[in-house]
Amino acid sequence: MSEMAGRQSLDLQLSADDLAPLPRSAAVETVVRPSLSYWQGAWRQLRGNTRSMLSLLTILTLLVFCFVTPLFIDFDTSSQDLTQISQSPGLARRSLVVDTAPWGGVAAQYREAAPAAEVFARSRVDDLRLQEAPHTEFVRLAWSALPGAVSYRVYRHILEPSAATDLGLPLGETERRGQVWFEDRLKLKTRTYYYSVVAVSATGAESAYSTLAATPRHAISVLDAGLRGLVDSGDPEVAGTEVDLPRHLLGTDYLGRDLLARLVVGGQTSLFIGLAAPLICAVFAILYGGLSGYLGGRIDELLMRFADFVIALPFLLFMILIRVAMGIGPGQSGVVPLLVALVALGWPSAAKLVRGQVLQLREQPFIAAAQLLGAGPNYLIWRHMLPNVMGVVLVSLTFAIPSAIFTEAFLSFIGMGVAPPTPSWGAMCNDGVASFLSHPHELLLPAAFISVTVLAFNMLGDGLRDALDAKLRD
Amino acid sequence: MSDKSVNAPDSAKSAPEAAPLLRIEHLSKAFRVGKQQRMLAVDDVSFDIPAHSVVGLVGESGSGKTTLGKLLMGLHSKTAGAVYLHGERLPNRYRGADFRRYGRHMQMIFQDPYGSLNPRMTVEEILTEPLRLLQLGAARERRDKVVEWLLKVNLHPSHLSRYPHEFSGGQRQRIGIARALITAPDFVVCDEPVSALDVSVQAQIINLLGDLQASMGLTLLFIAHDLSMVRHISATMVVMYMGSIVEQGPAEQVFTSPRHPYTRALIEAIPIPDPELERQRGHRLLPGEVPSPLALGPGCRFAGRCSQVMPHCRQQRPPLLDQTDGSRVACFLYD
Amino acid sequence: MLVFILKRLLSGVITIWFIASATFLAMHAVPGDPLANPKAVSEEIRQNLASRYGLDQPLPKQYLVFMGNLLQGDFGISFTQKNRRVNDIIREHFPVSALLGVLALVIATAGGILWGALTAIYRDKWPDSLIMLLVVISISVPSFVFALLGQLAILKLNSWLGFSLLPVAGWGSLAHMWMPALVLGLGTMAYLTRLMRSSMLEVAAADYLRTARAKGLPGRRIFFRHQLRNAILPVVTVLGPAIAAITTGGFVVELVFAIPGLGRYFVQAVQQLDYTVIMGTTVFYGAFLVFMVLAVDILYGVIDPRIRLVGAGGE
Amino acid sequence: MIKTASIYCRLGFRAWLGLALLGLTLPGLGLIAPQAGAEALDFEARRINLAMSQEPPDLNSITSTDAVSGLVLDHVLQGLMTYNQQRQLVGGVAERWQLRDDGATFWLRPQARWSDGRPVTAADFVFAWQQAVAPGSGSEYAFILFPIRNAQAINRGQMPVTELGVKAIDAHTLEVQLHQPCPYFLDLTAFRTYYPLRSDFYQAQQGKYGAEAANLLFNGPFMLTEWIHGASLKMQKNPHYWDRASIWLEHIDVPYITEDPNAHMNLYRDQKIAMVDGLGSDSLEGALQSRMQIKSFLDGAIFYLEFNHVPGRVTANRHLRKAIQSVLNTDDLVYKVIGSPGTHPAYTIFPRWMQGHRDLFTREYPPSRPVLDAARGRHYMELARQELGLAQLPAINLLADDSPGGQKVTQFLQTLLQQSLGLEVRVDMQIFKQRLAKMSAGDFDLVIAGWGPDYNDLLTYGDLFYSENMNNRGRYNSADYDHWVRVAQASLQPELRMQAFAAMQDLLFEDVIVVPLYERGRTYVQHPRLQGVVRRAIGGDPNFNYARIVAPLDGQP
Amino acid sequence: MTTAQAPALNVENLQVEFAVRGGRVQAVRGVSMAVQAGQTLAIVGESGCGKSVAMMSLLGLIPTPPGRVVAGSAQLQGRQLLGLPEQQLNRLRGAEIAMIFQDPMSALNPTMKIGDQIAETLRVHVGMPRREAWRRAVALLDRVGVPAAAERANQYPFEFSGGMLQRAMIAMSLACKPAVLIADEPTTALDVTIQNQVLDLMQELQREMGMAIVLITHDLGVVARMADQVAVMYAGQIVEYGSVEDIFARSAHPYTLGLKQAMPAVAGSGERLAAIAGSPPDLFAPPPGCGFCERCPYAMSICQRTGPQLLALDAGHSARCWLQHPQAAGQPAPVYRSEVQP
Repeated sequence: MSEMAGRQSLDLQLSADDLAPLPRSAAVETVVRPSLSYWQGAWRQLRGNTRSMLSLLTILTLLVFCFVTPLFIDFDTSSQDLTQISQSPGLARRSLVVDTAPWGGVAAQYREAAPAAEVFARSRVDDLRLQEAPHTEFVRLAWSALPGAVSYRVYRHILEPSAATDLGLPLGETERRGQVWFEDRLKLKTRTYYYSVVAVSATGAESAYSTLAATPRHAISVLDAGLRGLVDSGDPEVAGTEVDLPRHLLGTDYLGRDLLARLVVGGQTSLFIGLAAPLICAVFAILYGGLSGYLGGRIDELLMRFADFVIALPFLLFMILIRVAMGIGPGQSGVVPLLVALVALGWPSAAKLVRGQVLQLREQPFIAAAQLLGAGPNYLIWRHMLPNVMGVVLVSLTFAIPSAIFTEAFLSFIGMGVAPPTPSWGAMCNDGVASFLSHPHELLLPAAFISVTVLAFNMLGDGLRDALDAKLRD
Repeated sequence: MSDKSVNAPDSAKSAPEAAPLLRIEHLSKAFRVGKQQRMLAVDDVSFDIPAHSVVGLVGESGSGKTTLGKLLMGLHSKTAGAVYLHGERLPNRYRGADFRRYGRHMQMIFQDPYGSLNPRMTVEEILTEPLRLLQLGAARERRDKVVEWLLKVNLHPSHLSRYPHEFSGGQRQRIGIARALITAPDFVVCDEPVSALDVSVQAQIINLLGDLQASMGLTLLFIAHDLSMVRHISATMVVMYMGSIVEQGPAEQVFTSPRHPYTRALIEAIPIPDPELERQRGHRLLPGEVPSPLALGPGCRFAGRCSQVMPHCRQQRPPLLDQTDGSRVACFLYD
Repeated sequence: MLVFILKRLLSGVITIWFIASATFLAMHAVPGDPLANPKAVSEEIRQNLASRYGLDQPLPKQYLVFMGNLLQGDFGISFTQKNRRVNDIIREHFPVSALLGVLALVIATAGGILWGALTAIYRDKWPDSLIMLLVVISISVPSFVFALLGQLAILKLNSWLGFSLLPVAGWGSLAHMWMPALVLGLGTMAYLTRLMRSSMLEVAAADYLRTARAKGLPGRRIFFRHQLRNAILPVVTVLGPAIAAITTGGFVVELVFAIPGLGRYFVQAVQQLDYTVIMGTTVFYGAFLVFMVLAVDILYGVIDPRIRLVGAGGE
Repeated sequence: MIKTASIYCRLGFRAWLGLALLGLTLPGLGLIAPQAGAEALDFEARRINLAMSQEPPDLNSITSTDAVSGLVLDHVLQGLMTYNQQRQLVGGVAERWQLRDDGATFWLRPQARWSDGRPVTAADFVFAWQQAVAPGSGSEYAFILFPIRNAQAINRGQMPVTELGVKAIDAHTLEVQLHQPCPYFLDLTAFRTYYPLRSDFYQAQQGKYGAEAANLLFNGPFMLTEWIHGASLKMQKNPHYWDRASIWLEHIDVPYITEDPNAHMNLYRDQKIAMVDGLGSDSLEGALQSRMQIKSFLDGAIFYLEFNHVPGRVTANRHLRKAIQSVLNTDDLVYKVIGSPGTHPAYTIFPRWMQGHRDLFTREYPPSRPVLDAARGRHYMELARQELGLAQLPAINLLADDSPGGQKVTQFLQTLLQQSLGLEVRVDMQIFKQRLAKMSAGDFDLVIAGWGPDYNDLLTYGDLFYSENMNNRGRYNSADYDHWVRVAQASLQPELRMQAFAAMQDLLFEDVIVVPLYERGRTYVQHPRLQGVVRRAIGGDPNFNYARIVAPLDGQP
Repeated sequence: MTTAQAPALNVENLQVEFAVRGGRVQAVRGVSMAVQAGQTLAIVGESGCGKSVAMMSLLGLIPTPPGRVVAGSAQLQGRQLLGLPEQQLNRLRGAEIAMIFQDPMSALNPTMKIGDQIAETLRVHVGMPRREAWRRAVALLDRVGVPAAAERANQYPFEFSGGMLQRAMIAMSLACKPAVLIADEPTTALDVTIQNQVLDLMQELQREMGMAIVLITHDLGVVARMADQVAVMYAGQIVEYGSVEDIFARSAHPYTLGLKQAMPAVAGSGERLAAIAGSPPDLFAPPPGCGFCERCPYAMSICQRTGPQLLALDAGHSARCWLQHPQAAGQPAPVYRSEVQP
């Protein structure tokens, strides 16, 4: 095997130059790679991770969205746009200004003669009509009186009625004898409605139904428009004009409040709790765990036993208890009790982590080396231990953030979170659940924000852990 | 003996009457294991370390040699016995001030080149730290001194801003040496400084240590499990087995004509990098392994593995006795 | 091992005492009156009620009485569920939560191990990416959303099939449990999947796996005997906290799926300031968790000989 | 060296997928488990399935206070009087009766039986009523017996229970002595606190009466046969009920107990239950889409904004209250925010369905409606500020509970008052018991309160602001109002009483004692084949005593 | 050297690469070697020189990806090893060719009984029934000098000391009497006295079973004691190959010489050690010339430009160094000192 190779080499003729001794290089060694600190290295590693960078970008965007944009745009979370309740995401719409002065109704001609019961059951009201062009402030119906009828029941459907049992919502019954009109103001939307009227006789028998279709257009009352400065309320000519209603990019909630604004401000609450609680926990954990690990012995045992106790507390049950025990005063947002509860129960695991790290570090030779130089506990902790613990703490912090956000959402969801009207994503989910089937956006939007945030922090945590681990392995 | 001149000044060996730099008297260290048990890691050890000399400390893993090194440095508290530096008794348990006080005189070089440097600190920070902590020199001078030491250990000043992970094992060990020596201590414990390194790199480190020892007149306690390494660098050799000294004497003598059966077995076990010699010599196997230090009988701790064991070896522990030639052996064979 | 268990039991008892005291304190710190009623109650009637529940005693006395009863395993009578003993409430409702929890845990653990192993085997291939995507979704969507969607999904499924394959809510048969348990276990399953994945990869890089391959063992044997078993160990260690998360995190699922579990009672009790039920549930859950964690530790010892044989006897 | 896993386990992916799917579907094996009685209606077995929002907290009729327990109790027990299918007061256990100024006599039906077959006797009523007023029972509804002579004194512990003005003349004749004329006493005897209890059975339970199904005895149309706490209830027709012939249903099962309204709706859609009560405005659209027949009725609850009238509170200032009254747009609240058909804006605390003298009360005496005028509201605010001598009105606290419906109204009001009056309102959101405690303690400025009727007389609403009424949480105190309440309490002349109520109504508006918000309508859907369900404001609701299932048409499920 | 017999293991031109971000690391760059039955071939080199990777790649033990055997052939008793499908390779691994590793503590499954781990090999390869395999495992443990083997077989790795574990490891690898045993630094983690025991055991078993041993080590002492043939590896290549006498008495490569002189035992007490300056090249971008040229005290200008081939010196002795080129005869060459102090 080697003969072949040897022959090849021997064929090669060497010149004198070839045989000249190589000049000695300097004894001092050089390192070619650029210098990177631990954090720089970790950062570079992280930067190479697309998912982490996307997550970081997402988080930054969210932070800007929730904390910076309010500096430039004034988000009003409490003003109620009652003309646009539970609006789906969309753009501005034109609205008719209408006069909503009480309606006196229409007069009816009496036809007293009551027909036989079976005739009554087969007859129906005539001339069911719209008294005015329908719009979302009111739909005014009128009809001709039916002989023998003492009152009329009015129904509203979103589908064309198929039977007497399928007339839709029972809007109400006329109250006064001879009232042959009805004003519907119940949550009107710009869609086609089928109004049905059924007459009721003195014996309680019902007539057949008459149906009328109406499609209201969007409207706002003069009063409302005036209050909101959309029109000059003093102007008598204003009714009938059109105005532009404010935009609700992401729609509105059940009180007509702008969801975008609430998402921004709710995000402040959620993100603040999500970030602040783990951060405070981490600081406390570093102090507690560091002290415990550094001091060791009896004190360590005692401190750790206490931490174990706190860990053993049923987490959610105590979250609820502490939060309720703290109470929320009038007008307070309830962020503080939530924060206290989260911190009170959240610190031990991080503290144990720090302690473990410190115990491990304590055995590291570089600590012994510093000790030999007379480094005091403060110096050792600040200069040697903390920087080395920070990586682990940072990773656990990144993972604690989503869980804090989740906890806040969960508590708000069961109504034990922040106090309304303070918005938070969890509280918004809670609000949105009821209308999930009819207006899914009220639940899905805040839920999506929670998900995206949690996702981003989780992925960032993953990336961070990988990056820091990789640096540790070097 | 003249060939020793490179490593140790003659004075070290030829002036035994001079007071030792470090005197170790009946030093013991017991660790608590579990609730009840105690483990004697270092058991009644006494020896002197003369100034400017290199004393080698050998033994297998678990023999207590690293614990002894840490005891000398005050990193462990002493269970019994005393250590005297220049005749001054060192405290049993060190406090912060003690470290500051003795840190200038005594330093340590660690085995693990990875764990001994704080990964979050630059080389400059690592090397400045001793000067700052021990308040040596003005801030301006410190940097010069650091650069000076960097060059001394064959590193480049451009490395100052770099982090430990950017260096190879040998380079890191050199930084560790610089850190230990930058305060110009009298006495340095080298705890297996090369065992984690490749052969070629080991030589670099050993040479460096030898050079520095000679030029600075250092006193070294060189802890290793590699007998040939210890023999190479040190004048005196101390062999430990299970926390006690079994043999002590001039390195060359211990290596070439060991007395204690353990020392002999140890030396015989070292493979010689020469096939012919290797084939010529018979391999006497040392049976068994180091027994558990938790369950010890009254007798000689080596009795269980000793090829020349005598009945009373199992009953009684042989004392470490001075031999005529100034060496010491703990074996009834030399009683 | 026995000493270890006894020691742990003792510390468990102390932990329970701590939990009980903490609950007592926190509960009495809650402002409000447990005897308040929507209809006004005269002072006399109030007094009658207060003495019936011992609320007229000073707080330390109440604490002692409570602790005394606790020692006898008696939590007293509910404030709001008139005439019902808290012990009965726990006895009747806890099994429901526990059953749901166990099922959720089984789904979570089995799923976690299975999916985790799968992702590790197909590392960086599409099955891995797909499962990890699902995992990521599962850990980032709040459980209440899943619960709602789960119920909706059953409804849609039933109406599509034309008959009730699964009940949308309620309790009784195994069919009732499966969707709630899945929803409840989903988060934990995702977490365990991630854990299992990294654990599998870690073991895959372990020296002893290389040894196993060097021995020429077939892939299946290496996988099951060497890799899986060792990779499951870290999964076992988190089972304790997982049980805690699952059993106490069941409120939402219990609410949405109309399941008569203990979690719902707790929330109700807090709102109604039902002192005895709050105390009873918290202490009971605390004790339950303490012993589950102990059980998991013992289980871990059984699986891992290093723990079993050496025990936890100090450093 | 780079260490990574390599793929060496060459199980087919399909095998793995199969294994994984198997693991996931294993719990699905439970599908095979039979689901007996799982359908909403069972014509053959005469069974209906229902869901409740919570389980009955207290089935002891003398201490029970809540609506859920009331629903069950009204099926399983019956008082002297009862309401029929047309919501009219008719004889229950009593066959005949006579109401006088100073008392009443009831002749009991000899056929009335307990579920163990023994007759219901006058002594059972005497025992029950004595227990109800005995201080040791801690009954919170003891006050409802106070029209009976000595009841109040006994409840205060000043007299022994034997002094209660009720006597069993014989087994089937009950004699009642009244404290003062009580025109609505017959209505009271239909209330649950007046239900009979049999002493031997009651005492045999040793304080556990009502804790379990087995700890109960029944004299109503149904018996509670199974009660799995938190999970289900089962009621079965009582074979000993005196009017069993008119009871069609054999079984009323409640296999689901959950607070989640979506779950109720989903169960209904899945044909598991026969009725969904309390549809929110949000679930209406879905119900309409699937052409469910939606019904509504007024459940008697009136909601109003209550002020703290205690001197020193800013809300004790009438002009401030006037200001709030003149901007509170109840129409917007009802039609746009609550948006539930059947819920009406309220302008008085007397509901629209209560009878007056000849016609409905509100038709006879229509309440005044405030004119909505923000400018006038601000004018009142200014007046209030001056009267109070403040530079700026302080923020006022609005106490509210954390129920979803409560939150909605609270937030609406907060923003409304803020925007139209510039009045800063701080919401004080508390859990249920805390809100009650704060309400009782008078620790609020504003609170949204609701009131449901106990008996079928305007007085159940009217005496709310009587100065001695404990439920007058705002501590409104007016000699005028008190006078009219006393007139209504004692007079037996209907006309005079109606005038008294009208006077209260006027005071309510003029003095702005409270601002009425709305009369709650309940929207519900029920299975089209389920008929005869009685929805009512007085008595347990809903009531299935007279319910029946229409025979299925051919081809219809 | 006997040529009549085919070598137990014959490796030719083995090349192994690792894909890393941005390129490939050429960990093994054309290694050829052979070992006869009953003989020991030692592969010596510093950490990272590719000696372990080369051997592991033969058994398909390098993680793939990123590792990859680029070229070469390896014949185990005449059968091609490289490129074998996993199943066929499995039949050979552990049966015909076995391997033991440096750190026995991590190389054994921590949750499996020692006896089971040994018996497993037998059950898989020989198809032995469970109980027989266990008996055989106990016998093997006894054979490798584990005292009280029957009880020890029931124990777990953490209950064993390092030396005992390495014995168990040897028992495990030799259970099926393989033709070739690859020992990857089997004694590095052990104390000298224990190392001595283990080496002795290996020799004894080799004599008994006649297997070929490939011993990977960095300790020239161990080489001297164990090896018949020696391959010195540097930067992924064999730089010198020959019998143990060739290497120790007539080392022809400056690196071999440097390695030897760096050892204190060779240098003799008190002498300054001859350290090799610098560090090995980065195999991510191997230099065009000789890999050792930067550190070589005898380097010539050609060394920097062109890498030398293995030059045959005597029968079976070759070195990869331009100094051995006939034309370089006049150059100042490394002086070999044969005197070794005992």
